[in-house]
Amino acid sequence: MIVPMSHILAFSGAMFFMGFACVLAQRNLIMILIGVEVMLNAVGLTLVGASALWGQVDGQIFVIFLMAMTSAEVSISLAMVVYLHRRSKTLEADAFSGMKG
Amino acid sequence: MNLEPITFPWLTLLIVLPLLAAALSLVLRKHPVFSRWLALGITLAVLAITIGIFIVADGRGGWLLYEDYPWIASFGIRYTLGLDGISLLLVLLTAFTQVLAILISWHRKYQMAVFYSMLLFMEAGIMGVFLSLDLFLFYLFWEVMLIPMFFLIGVWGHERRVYAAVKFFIFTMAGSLLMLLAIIALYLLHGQQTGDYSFALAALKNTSIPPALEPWLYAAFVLAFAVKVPLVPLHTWLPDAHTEAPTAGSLDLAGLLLKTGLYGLIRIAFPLFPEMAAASLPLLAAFALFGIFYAAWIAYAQIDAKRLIAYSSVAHVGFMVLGLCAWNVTAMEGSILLMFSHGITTGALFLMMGMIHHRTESREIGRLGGIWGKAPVLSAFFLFFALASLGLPGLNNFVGEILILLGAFHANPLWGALAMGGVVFAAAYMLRLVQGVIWGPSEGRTEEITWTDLHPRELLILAPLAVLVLWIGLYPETFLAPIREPVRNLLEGASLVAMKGGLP
Amino acid sequence: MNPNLLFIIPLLPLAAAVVNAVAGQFLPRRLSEGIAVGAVGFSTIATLLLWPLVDAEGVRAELYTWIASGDLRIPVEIVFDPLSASMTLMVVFVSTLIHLYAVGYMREERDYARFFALLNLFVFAMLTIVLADNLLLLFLGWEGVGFCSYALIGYWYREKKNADAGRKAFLVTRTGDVFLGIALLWLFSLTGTLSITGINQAAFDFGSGTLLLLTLLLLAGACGKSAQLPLMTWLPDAMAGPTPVSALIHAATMVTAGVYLLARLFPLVSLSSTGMAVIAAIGAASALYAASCAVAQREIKKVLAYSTMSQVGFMFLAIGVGAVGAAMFHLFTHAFFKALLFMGAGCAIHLTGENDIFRMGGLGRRAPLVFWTFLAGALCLAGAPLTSGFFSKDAILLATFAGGGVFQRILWGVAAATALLTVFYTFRLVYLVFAGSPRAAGEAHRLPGVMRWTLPPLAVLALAGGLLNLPVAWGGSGVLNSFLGRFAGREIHASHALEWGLAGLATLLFVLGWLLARLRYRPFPEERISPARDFLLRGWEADRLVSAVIVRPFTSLARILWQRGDRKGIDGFLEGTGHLLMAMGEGLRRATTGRLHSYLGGFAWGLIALLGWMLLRYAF
Amino acid sequence: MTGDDLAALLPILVLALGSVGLLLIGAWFPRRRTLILTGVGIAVAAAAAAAFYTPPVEEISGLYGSGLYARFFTVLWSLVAALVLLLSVRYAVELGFAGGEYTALVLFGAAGMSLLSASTSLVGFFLGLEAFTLVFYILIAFHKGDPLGAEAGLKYLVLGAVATGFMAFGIALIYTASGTFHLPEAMEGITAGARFRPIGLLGWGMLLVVIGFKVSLVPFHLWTPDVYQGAPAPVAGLLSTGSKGAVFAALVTLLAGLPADRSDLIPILWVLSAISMVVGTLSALRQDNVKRMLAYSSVVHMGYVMIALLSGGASGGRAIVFYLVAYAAANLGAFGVIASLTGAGGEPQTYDDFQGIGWRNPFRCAALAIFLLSLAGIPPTAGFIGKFGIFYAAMESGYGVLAILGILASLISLYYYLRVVVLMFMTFECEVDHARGGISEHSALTICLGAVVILGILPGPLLDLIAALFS
Repeated sequence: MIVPMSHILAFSGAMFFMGFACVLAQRNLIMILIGVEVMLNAVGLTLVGASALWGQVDGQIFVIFLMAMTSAEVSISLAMVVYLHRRSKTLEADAFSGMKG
Repeated sequence: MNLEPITFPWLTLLIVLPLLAAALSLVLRKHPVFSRWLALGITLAVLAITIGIFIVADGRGGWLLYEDYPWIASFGIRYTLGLDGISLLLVLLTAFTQVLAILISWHRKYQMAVFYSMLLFMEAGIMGVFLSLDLFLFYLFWEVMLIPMFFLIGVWGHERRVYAAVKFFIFTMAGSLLMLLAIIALYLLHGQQTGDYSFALAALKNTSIPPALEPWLYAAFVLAFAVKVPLVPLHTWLPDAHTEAPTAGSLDLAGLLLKTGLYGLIRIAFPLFPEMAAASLPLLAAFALFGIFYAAWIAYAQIDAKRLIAYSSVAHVGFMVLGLCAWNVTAMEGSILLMFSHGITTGALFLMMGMIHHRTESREIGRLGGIWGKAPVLSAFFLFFALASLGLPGLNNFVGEILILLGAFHANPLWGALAMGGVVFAAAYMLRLVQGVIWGPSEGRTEEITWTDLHPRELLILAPLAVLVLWIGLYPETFLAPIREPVRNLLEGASLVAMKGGLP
Repeated sequence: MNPNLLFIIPLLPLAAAVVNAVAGQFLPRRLSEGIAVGAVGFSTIATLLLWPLVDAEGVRAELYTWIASGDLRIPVEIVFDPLSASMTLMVVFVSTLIHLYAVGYMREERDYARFFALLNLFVFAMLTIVLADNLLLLFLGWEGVGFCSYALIGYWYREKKNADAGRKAFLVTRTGDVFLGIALLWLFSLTGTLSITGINQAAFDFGSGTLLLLTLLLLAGACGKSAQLPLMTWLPDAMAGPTPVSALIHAATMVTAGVYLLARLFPLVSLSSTGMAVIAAIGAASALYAASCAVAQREIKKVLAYSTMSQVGFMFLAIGVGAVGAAMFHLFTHAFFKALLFMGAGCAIHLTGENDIFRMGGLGRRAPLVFWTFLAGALCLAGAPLTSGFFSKDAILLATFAGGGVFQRILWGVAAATALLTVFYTFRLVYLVFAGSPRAAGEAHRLPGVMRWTLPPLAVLALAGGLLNLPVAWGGSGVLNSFLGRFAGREIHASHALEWGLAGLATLLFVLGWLLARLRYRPFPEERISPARDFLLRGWEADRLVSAVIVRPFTSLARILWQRGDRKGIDGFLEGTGHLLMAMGEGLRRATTGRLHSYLGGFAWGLIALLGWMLLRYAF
Repeated sequence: MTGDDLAALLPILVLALGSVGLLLIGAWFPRRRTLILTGVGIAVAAAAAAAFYTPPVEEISGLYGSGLYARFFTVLWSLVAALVLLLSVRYAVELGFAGGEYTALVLFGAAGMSLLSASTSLVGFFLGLEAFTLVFYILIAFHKGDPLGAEAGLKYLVLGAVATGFMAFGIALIYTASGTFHLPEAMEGITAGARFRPIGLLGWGMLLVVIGFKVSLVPFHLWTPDVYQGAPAPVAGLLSTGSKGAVFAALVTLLAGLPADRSDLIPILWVLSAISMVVGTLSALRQDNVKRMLAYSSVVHMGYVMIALLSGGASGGRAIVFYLVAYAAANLGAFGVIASLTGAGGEPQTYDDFQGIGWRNPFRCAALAIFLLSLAGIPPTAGFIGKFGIFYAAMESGYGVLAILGILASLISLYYYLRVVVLMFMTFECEVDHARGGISEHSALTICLGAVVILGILPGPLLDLIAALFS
C-alpha cells in the first residue's frame, strides 16, 4: 500500500470530525446535512483504506451500501427540508423548538 | 420433601376464591348488587373454610396444611403454601375481618362493584402473604396487596386521600424493594453453596452467609417489615393512610396489613437470620419502646378521631414488637395473641368511627361529643372497644399485653417496667377519645343531625367483635393453643418444615 | 359444702350487671332495680350461708385456667380465708344497703339501667379483688373497679366537668396501677407464680433491696386506688358522681382496696422495715393533709371525701406500724359510718337541692331521722368515746405509740393532731348543715322512704361496731383480731395503763375539737375568705401543681412531638427529599431546551467523555 | 445467495414484499382500514412463518442469523408491528393517514428490526439499523397537519443522520482493526488478550454513541421526549419498543464476541447505565405530558437493561430478552391507550387530559394503570418478573451497587407512574368524552394486557423458551 493506514486514519478522522464540527456549528439545516455528508464520506475513505489494508473487497462493498443508504437518507432529508421550509419559512434548525422540558 | 399427599388444595382455595370473585366483580361492574352479594358470599365461604380448619386443627402442631407445586422452574421458584398455628390465627383474622369490611361497606354508592373487587383482591393478597413459604411467592403477594389498598384509599378515601395513598404506596415499596435484593442475594448464596437454587424458606434457612453480608441482608428484611409494622420512626405513612382510607380500608390496614409486617418478622426475618436476630433484638426493643411512648403521646394530641386511633395502632404494635424482642414463650405468645386482638379492637374502633362518620360526617373530636344521649347502644359499643383497646383486664388486649409485659420483664426488667408505663398513656389518649366522642354535652354535629342508633346490620357487625373481645379476654386458651407449638419451635430454632402435618 | 359455691358471691352481681347492661333499658324499671338489688342481696345471703367454709388457712376454689403460657398459669381461683371473708361480708352488706338507697336516690333518672349495671359490675370487680388468690385476677378486679368508678363518676356525662372528673380518677389511679403492675411483673419474674399465697411464702428469700422496691411499688399502687399522697387529687373531684356511688365506691369499698392489698401481701411487705416506715409515713401525712383540707371545704361531699382520704391514711398508718388487725378494724367501722355519712349527705342534698354547706342549715328540725343518723355517723368519725370510730382509731394510735421509736412518736403526734382536726371539721359539718335556720335556695325534693330507712341499720352498726373488736382493756376480747388470726399482723404490746391513758387523751381531743367547732360554727358565721382558707379549699393547690408539672407539659409535649417530630421531623425530611428530587428534575428539565443544537451538544459531550476515558485508559 | 438463504429469509421477505405490495395497492385503492388490516395479516403471517418454519440454514450470507434467536425476535417484532397496525386502524382514519404508505412503512420497519436483531455481521447490523431508521424518519412526521410532528421528525432526522455517521465510522474502525465484519470474529479481532486494541476501542466508542442514541441512554437521550411527543402515538409505541429492543438484541450478539474480561468497556457501560437511571428518573418527575413521561421512563428502563447487559452471561441475556418482551407489551399498551383515546381533538397527552377519565373509560384506563404498574415493576405483572430477572443477573455478577441504584430509581419512578393512575381514577370525574376506541384497538390492548398479566403470573414457558435461545 502506498499510503500507510495510519495516515488514512488520521486524514479520515480529521475529516470526520470536521464534518461533525460543521454539524455542531452550523445553524442552517442544509449546512448541517452537508456536515453529515462529510462525515459519511470520511467513513467511506476509512473503509476503502481498510479494505486495501486487509486486501479484501468487504470494505468496498460496504462503501457501496453506505452510498446507497446515504442517498436514501439525503432524499428523505431534502424532502423534510422542503416540507419544513414550506411550513415555517425558515431553515434555522433552532427555530424548531416547540417541544422542550 | 416427603409430605403426606394433598387431598384437596384448601389453601389455594383461600386465595383463589376471592381472586375469582374479584375478577368477576370487575367484569360485572354494572351490577353492583350482584357483586355485593357475591363478595359477601365468597368472604363468608372463606371464613367458613378457615373456621373449619381451625376446628379440625384443634390446636395441633406442625403444618396443618401444606401445598407445593413447581411454578417458575427456571428460577427454582415454587408455589408453596403452608399453614401452621400462627398463620392459622392470622388467616382466621383475615377471613373474619374481610366479612366485616364487606358488611360495613354495604351501602357504598360510588363504583361499588370495583370497591368490593378491591376488597376481595386484598383478601387474596393478604391470605397469600400469610400462607406463602416460598420467598418469591411471599414477595409477590407482599406487593400485590398494596395495589388494592392503594385504590381503596385513593378512590374511596377522604379529603387528603391521594396524598395518603401515594405516601402509603411509596413508603411500603421503599422497604420491600430492598428486601427483594436481599431475597435474591440469599437465593444466590444458597444456590452457590448447595447447587439447589430455590426460594423455599425452609431451604434458605440453611444458608451460611458471609459475616460481612449478613447484617445488610438482615437489615433489608427487617426494614421491609418494620415499615409495614410500622416501627417508629418509619410510621408516618400510617396515620395518613388510616385516616384517609374508607372505613373498610382502615379496617384492613389496621387489622391485617400491619400484621403482615409482624408476621414477616416472625416467619421470615428471624428464622432466616437467627444470630443476627438475636443480636438485634435489643435495638428493635429500643425502637419498640420508643414507639410505644412516642405514638401514644402523639395520639393524645390528635383532633381527628381516626388519626388518634391510627396512632394508637402504632403504639400497640410497639408492644407486639417488644414481645417478639423478649424472645421467650410468654412474650411471643402474647405478641401473636395481641396481633389477633388488636385486629379486632382497633378494627372495631375504626368500624365505629365509620358508623359515626356516616351519621355525622365529622371525625373531629371537638365537633362530636355527647353521643351517648343520642345513640346509647352505639356509644356503649364504642366505650367497650375503647376499653378493650386501652387494655382493661378481662377484655382481649389485656391478655396479650400482660403476656408481653411478663415476658419482656423477664427478658429485661427495664423493658417490662417501661412498657408497663405505656398503659397510662394508652388510657390517656383512649379516654380522651371516649370523652370527645360519647361523653360531654351534645353540641356541634351531634346536635345538628337526627340520630338513629345502630341498625341491625351494624349490630351484626359489632356483636361478633364484642363476643370475640370477651372470648379472648376471658378464655384466651382457644387462641393460644394453636400457636403454642409453632412458637416453641421458633424459639428453639427448629426447622418448621421438618415436621409433618396434614389434616385428614 | 362445695367450695365452688363461693363463686356465686361475685358472679351474682356480674350476672345482674350483664342483664342490666344488655336488656336493662327494655325491662320495667322495678324489675331492673329488683335484679340489681336482689343480686347483691343474694350475694350477702350467700356469703352468710357460706360463712362456715372459712378456716384459718383459707378455702380455695378454682373455676378454670384463665391464661396459660409457658411457665405462667393464671387460674381463676378464689380464696376464702378470714381476711377475705370478713372483707367480702362488709362489701356485700354495705353494697346491699347502698343499692337499696340508690333505688330511691336515682328515682328520677331515666338512664337507670346503665347506673345499676355499672354499680353491680363494680360489686363484682370489688369482690374479685377481695377474693382473688392470684395477683393477676386481683388486677382484673383492681382495674375493673377503676373503670366502674370512672364510668359512675361521669354518670351525668352531659356536664363536661363530671366526665373530666371520671377521666382524672381513672388516669390517676391507673398511674398507681402501673406500679402495681410492675410489682406484679417483678414478682412473677422472681417467683414464677402470681399466686398471692405463693408469693407470700417466697418473699422470705428476697433480698432486702428487692423487698423495699417491691413494697414501694405495691404502696404506689395502693396509694393510687386509695387516694393517698401523692396520688390523691382525684378523690375530691370524684364527688361529681351520684351520691350512692360516692358512698359505695369512694368511701366504703374501693378506696380501701389499697389497704386490703397491703394487708393481703402483709407477709411480704412486713419484711421490709424501711418499706413499712414509708407506708406509715405516707398514711400519716395523707391523714393530716386531708384533714387540713377538710376543714376548709364548702361542699358537703368534698368534706366527706377528704375525711375519707384522712381515715384511709389512718389505715395505711396502721399497716405501716404492723397493726393489720387495727387497720381492718378501722376499715370496717369506717365503711359503716362513712357510708352512713354519705347517705345522710345525699339525703341532705336531696332535701335542700344544695351542695354547699354554707347554704344549708336547719335540717335538724326538718328531717330528724336524717339528723340523728348523720349525727351517729359523725360521732363515729370524730371518735366520740364508745363509738366504733373511737375504738378503731384508738387501736391505731395505740399501735403507733407502742411502736416505741422516735419516728413512731412523731407519727403518733401527727395522727393525734389529725384526730383533733377530724373532730373539728366533723362538727363544723354537723353544725353548718343541721343547726341554725334554713338558708337553702335550691329546689327541694321529697325524700323517698327507701333512702331514709336504709340509714338506721347503718347507724346502729356504726355506733355498735366497736364491739367487733373491743379491746381487752375494755373488757372485750378482740374478736376481729382473733378471727383474723395470722392475718392480723404483729402483736401490739402495750400496758393497760398506756391504753387507758391514750383513750383519755383521745376523749380530751374529742371534747376540745367539739368545743372549738361549737364556738366557731354553732351560730352561723359569715364566710370569711382568706388566702389560707383558699389554699386549703383547693387542697394545698395540688391540682394546680399537677397541672403545671405534669398535665400541661404532657399536653404541650404531645403537640410538639406531633408537629415537630412527626410532621416537621420525619415527614419534613421525607418531603424535603421529595422536593430536592423535584428540584433536580426541574433542573434537568430546563436542560432539555428543545433546540436541536443542545441535543447535538449532548452527543458531543458524551463523545468527549467516552474518548477522554479511553485516552485515560491508554495513557495510564 | 442460495435458495436456502432465501427460504431462511422467508419471514423478512413476507414483511418486505408485503410492504411493497401494499405501497403499490395503496396508490390505487386508498381504503385505509382494509389496507391496514391487510398489513396486520401480513405481519402475523410473517410471525407465523418465523415461528413455525424451521429454515434450512443457520446463517444467511454471513450477514444474518436464522437460528432460534433470530426467529424469536422476528416473531416478536412482527407481532409488535401487527399490534401497532391494529392500534392505528382508527387512528389513521381519524387523522387522515395515507393507509398504504403507513402500513408499508411499519411493515418495512419491522423487517428492519428483525434484521437488526438477527445480524451476525457489522454490515447486517448497519443495514438493519438503517432500514428502520429511515422508516422512522418518515413515520414520525407522518401526520402532516401537525407542526410538532414535523419538528419531531426533524430532530430525529438530524440526530439520526449524525448517528449514522458515527456508526459507520465505528464499524469502519473496527473493520480496520480486525479485518472482518463478521461477528464474533470482528470482536475477537479488535482485542488483544484482555485489552482492546486502540482503534478497536475507538470504534466501540463510536458504536456506543450510536447505541446510546438509539436506545436513549443519557447523555444521548435528549431527543426522546420531543420525538415521542411529536410522533403519532402508535409510531411512538413502535419506536419505544421495537427500535430499542432490536438494538439491544443485536448488542447481545455484539458483546457475546468480546472476551470475558471487558474491563475497558465495563466502566463505560456502568456509567451509562447509572446515569441513565438517575437522570431519566429525575427528569420524568416534573413532566406534565404523559408521552414525555413515558419517554423519560424509557430512558430509565434502558438503564435497567444496561445492567443486565453488563452482567452478561446466560442470566444477563435471558433477563434482557424477557425484559424486552415485558417492556414491549406494557409500553406498546400504554401508547396504545393514548392512541385509542385520540379523537378529532388530537391526542390526549397532558396530565390535564387524563384528569378523571378513569371511570368513563374503565377498560382502557384500567389497562393503562396496569401497564404503568408493569413499567413500575409491581407484581403480578410482567414488568416485575422482568425487573426481578435484571436484579437477579446484577446480583449474580456482582453489580450490587447498580442494582441498588435501580431499586432507588424504580422507587422514585413510582411517583410519576402513580400520578397518572391517580389522575385517572382519584380525582373528580371529568365530563369530557374521549374517543371510544374501535374494536381493533380494544383487541390490541387486550392482547397487550393479557401478555402483561400472564407473563407476570406464568412466566415459566417464555423463560424456558428464552433459555433455549441461548443454549
